[in-house]
Amino acid sequence: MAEYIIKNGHVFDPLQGIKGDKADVAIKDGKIVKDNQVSSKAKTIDAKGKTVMAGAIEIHAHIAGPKVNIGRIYRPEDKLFTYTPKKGNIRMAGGTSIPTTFKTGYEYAKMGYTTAMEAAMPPLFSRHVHEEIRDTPIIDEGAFPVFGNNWFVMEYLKNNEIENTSAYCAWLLRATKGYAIKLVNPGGTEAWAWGLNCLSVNDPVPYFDITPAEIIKGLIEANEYLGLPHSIHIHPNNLGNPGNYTTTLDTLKLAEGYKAKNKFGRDQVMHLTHTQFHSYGGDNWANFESKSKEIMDYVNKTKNITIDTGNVTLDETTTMTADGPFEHHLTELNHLKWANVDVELETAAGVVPYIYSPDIKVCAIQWAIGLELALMAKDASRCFITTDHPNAGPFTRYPRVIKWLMSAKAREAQIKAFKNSDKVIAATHIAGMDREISLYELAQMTRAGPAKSLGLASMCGGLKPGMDADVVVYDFSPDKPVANPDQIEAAFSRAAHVFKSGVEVVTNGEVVNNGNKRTIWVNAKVKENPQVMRDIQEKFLKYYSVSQANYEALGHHFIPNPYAIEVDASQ
Amino acid sequence: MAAINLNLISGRSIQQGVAIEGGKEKPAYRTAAGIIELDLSDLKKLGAWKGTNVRVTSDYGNVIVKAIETTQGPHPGIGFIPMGPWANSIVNPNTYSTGMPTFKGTPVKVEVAINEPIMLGIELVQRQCGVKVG
Amino acid sequence: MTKTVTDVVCPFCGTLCDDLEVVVSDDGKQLTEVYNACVIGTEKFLHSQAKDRVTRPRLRQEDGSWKEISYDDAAEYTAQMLAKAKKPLMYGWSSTNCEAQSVGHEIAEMVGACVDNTAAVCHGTTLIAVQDIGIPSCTLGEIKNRADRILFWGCNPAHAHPRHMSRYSIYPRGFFTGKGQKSRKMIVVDPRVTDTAKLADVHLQVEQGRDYELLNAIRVALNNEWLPDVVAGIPAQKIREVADICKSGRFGIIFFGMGVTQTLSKNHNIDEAIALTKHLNEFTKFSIMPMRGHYNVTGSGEVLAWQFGFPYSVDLSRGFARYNPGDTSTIDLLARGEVDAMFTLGSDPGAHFPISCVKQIAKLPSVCIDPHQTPTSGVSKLHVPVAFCGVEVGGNAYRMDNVPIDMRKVVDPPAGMLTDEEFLIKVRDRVKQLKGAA
Amino acid sequence: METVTITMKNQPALYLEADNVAPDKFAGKTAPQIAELHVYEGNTTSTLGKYFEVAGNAGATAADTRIVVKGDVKKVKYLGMKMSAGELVVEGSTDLYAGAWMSGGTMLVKGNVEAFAATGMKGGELIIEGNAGNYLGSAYRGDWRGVSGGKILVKGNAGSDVGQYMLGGEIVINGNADVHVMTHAEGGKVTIKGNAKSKLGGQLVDGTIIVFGTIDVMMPGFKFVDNVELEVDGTKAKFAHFIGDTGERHKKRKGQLIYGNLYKKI
Repeated sequence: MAEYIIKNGHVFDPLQGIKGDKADVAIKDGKIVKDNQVSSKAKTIDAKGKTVMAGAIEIHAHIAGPKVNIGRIYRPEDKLFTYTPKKGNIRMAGGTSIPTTFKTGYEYAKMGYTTAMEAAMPPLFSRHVHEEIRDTPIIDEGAFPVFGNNWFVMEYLKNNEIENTSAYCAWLLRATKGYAIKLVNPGGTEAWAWGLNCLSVNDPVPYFDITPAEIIKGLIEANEYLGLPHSIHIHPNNLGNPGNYTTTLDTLKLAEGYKAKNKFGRDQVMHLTHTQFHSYGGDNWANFESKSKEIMDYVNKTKNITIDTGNVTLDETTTMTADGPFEHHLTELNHLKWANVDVELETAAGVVPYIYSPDIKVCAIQWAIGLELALMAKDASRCFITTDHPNAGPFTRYPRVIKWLMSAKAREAQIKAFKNSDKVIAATHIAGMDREISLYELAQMTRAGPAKSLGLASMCGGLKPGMDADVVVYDFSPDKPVANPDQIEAAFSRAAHVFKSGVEVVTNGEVVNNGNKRTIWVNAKVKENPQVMRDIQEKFLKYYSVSQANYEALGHHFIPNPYAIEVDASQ
Repeated sequence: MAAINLNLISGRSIQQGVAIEGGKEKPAYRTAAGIIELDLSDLKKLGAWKGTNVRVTSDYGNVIVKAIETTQGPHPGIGFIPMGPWANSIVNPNTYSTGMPTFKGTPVKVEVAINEPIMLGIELVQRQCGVKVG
Repeated sequence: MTKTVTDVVCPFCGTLCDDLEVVVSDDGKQLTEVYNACVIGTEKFLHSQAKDRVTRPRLRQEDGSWKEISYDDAAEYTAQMLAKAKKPLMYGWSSTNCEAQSVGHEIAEMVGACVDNTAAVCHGTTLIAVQDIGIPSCTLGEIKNRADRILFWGCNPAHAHPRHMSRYSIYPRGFFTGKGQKSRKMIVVDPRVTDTAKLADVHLQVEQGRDYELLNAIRVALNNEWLPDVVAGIPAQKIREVADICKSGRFGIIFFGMGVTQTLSKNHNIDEAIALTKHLNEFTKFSIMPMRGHYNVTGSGEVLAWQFGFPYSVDLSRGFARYNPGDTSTIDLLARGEVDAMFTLGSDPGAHFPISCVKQIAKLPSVCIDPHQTPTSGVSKLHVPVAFCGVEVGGNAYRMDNVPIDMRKVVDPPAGMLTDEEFLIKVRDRVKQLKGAA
Repeated sequence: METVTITMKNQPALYLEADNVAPDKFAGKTAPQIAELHVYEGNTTSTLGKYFEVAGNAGATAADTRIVVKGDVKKVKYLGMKMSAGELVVEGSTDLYAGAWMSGGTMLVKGNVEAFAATGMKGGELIIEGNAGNYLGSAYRGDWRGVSGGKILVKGNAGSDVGQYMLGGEIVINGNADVHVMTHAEGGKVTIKGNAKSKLGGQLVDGTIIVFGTIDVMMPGFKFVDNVELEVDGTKAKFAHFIGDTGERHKKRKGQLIYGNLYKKI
């Protein structure tokens, strides 16, 4: 494997507290090494006047699996006139809001992302998710199976059986090769199977005699019982509705009193995702307003929580979520094509195209809320940038979001461009905010922070010797003043160099290598639990439509290059 | 000779399904799919016995199949040929630019052709395509 | 001595039953018995054991006879044909696993081919409709556990998906459907009194070709609007009754098949059926699902979609992917004379295309990869027999509800035979050389 | 205005994709430069000059450019694609996607066109002296934003699926139209001076269909309102007025549901 030494760049590495100092980064055998550990054959990359960071980490995106693919299938118009042709070994790539797997890998890599988490894996479809992950080049990927509407989980937690819940979670993580415990509209998606919903944490789930609050608390306990690398990862109830910030606060408060128990250096017990969609005031679309302050006041003072933003990028996109009732609600509002998949015993999903128009007041307010969340964050290492791809916008817009966060001038220009500028200003806090996110904070929000939250901090998200050599060089000088904020967007759109596990995959903004991607999953061992095994067997015999023996994602075709993180909760 | 005009549809039958898995070169395939299922009233109009060979003609071609009484009727005015080379010798290939031929709903004429042989599936296609077979 | 392989997946139809038991000889070379499968599935497993099976590639000679050639020569021939063509068509992909499809797509990308699967003559028009209006659907276990209103529209599972009703839709007792068939009302819409229709609570014997009007009429009834006395041969009163039955259920499903996808209006029939489903969600919970035919036509659509963005009829000829049935669809490509080579794998267009299109195939350079002798192999220049997927080799397949199931190998193929994937890898590697790609 | 004449000299073995034959692409170029523009036959890229004789230089802008296409171009696709100004005259018949996604200018085809002419049209004028194929003036697959402006005139007949997802603009067919007219449309107008078959206005949200001749089968979702006198294209006549599709959702204006309209000459 080639050796590299990246010389004289401005290094930003929150893990080591490096804040833009000039330093060299050396790469050998796929790992970062001390700069005296590479031989004289090491290829030198001149990073003078450039920014050097670890590879960025996507903590929440919908990039692989059945609902992403129904999005691709049912939106040929998303591909029209957008294709990049095949070039040598680099595959053809197309799609805008729901790119093909090849384009997904390539676009992440070009922006300097080297690890990504698929945010919602329906367990019954795990083999599909893994086939897509396999075909997504370069980036390491994991996937979060959804648990919040799972019949086993609801039945165990109805009786507060944490040990059984944990054993089941461990079994399902193994069967699906999943990474973390994901909840989407807990209880509400099961209700959707009857066309209903749970809009608060105390709404009973039809038939199952349990509330969302009980599901959430129970899964926090199971997660910490197992000591998983990531905490529970929650999309709470009542997404997207005016006034929903109270449901969000009710959800966050359920984590009070819990402490993280794990060997991965993770501190939080709950990760709240796409917070923008859950920070709404008002009680209708006319008096819709930002409640980012109320949410961030709580998040800032509560150390056992991390969040991501879910920034609206003002694009045409394709919304998709396991929150089935929400997507039905959305298609009733915009009358655009609606796909839905209810999944037996487990979950559901919906897909609807959406256009975030700068001419529509609500969209502009959503845009502001997403940015406010990040700008109000006191601890940048607990607030991560996402677009909840593709829900609030495609991930390919990260450079633009970064521009807005790093430049008050860029925000101001956008606010002025809104059709309902005055109304937007009145309903939000954005106009008065002059904070500009620094490169160090950016590295916290996109590297060190998500790595720690995911329990991957010893592997990626930093540049410490011994870590995976995921390194990015941006053609962006921290020394020079930024004359035009568009320079920020340009620099972060196309990295000058990207190394993934020590392989140079991007040079001058172009993909040059398909890399050697891995599938990351968590293998949690628990004490033998015959009751749970019997329950699983019974449910397969009676209620599933596939046999238990055909459920697991196994083998080279699905996970050609696995990276299992071992967790032992058997003691 | 009597002839009747019908609306032809094609589709699956379980016998056709078994036969394609059993081998399309076999006579059993012909027995399963080289047929036209007719309503009893149409058979009477045609003046044909059950099991008579008939010629089915459309704007797109013609084919010899065996006329049998339908078990999935009554459906007067509709003829059913299981999907396969026999039906496809006469279906309407118009896709209306959707990619899909109009496999169901082709106007056809059915007439008795008692002495004409029904070809085997592969043979029927090769003949029409002018494939030289050694 | 024998051994029994359990949880075997049936590679016949889109129902993809995965509870078969197959008895094989101890050395894994012979398959003797099949349990739990329908008659068609049983025949598929047993036929793999036929003594007269073709086991080596065959090239058509000038005099019309076949000459046996090696797999390497067959791969060479195939690679040359594809690499020379300006616009080759690579059709089929529905009776093979996703592994083989992926390799095929690599080849297609290198040679600038059109790639299409059997949806072209099956549920392609469904996909067009889904693109126009979406699709609220669910997995088959949801039907089993919850559904109390079952509509079969233009499909005949008693013949085409023989175990569908017993495994998923009508007879099983699920979590909320403990009384099995008695928990459900069954409605069948078909111009014939099919064996499925005979089981129904209500049969609407629709006038052939007027499904679009009838579907529309049910929606008009849902809106309590005026209706003509008779629509598509069905009295208005009956239409309103059916609308009420649908509304009054807790969880309904429309299954539909070729009766609507291949009939006049085609995609519009499905479009209106989906619109009806969406409409019914204003009253109760309703889903809709195509009765996919080939066991892995769904998988072909999935793999094409994540790799190229479109589920079928994909034209890669210009180095990027384009899609527009009517232009890039197999039937139109053949009928219009748009392609100059024909590659078929995992399908039998010779039997299932209108004869005018088959004549076109016969005129082109052509390769047919199929374990069986078929009308397609009968008109192709090269026939490459391969192992039976799902019997002699495993691999991933997608059920009609998009659920992926990893198939099992139960018995060895005859000595020396390659699988689809193995043969395609040979072709791919040769095409790479010919095209000068690294 | 400058005229460029391209004349087919070497027929393609398969079909030719000539999306570069549009005033926008020719503008500012000399005849030799135009001959260097790319055309595609299957996976093979070559130049316009290989297939066509090119005579005359283009104007400085699209608006100043007139293209005349001569010879047999029945196997040429995408003529006039995305044109925004200027003129394009096809002396004979042409293939798929004539004038697709055009937004301005005038395209005249003296013969027939095949399917997908004026797909996604935004403006300008397309005149077809012969017959049009299927999907005339419709949306691209999956797009709910169909033809939003411009005018299409067909002197002969049109195929199926005229004006699917139409939002605005106007289509006039002097002859007959096949099944499905203005499916899913939310605006615009289609006039059929000859006969229509069936399935007109299915899922119509808003917009207008006018039929001078017969309609084989009406959609059940259209209900008779009254007889009205209309002047269409200079012809004054009595029409039966239907509204629909009553099975479909409709927008409300001032508390009133707004339906699509179908007028049939009595």
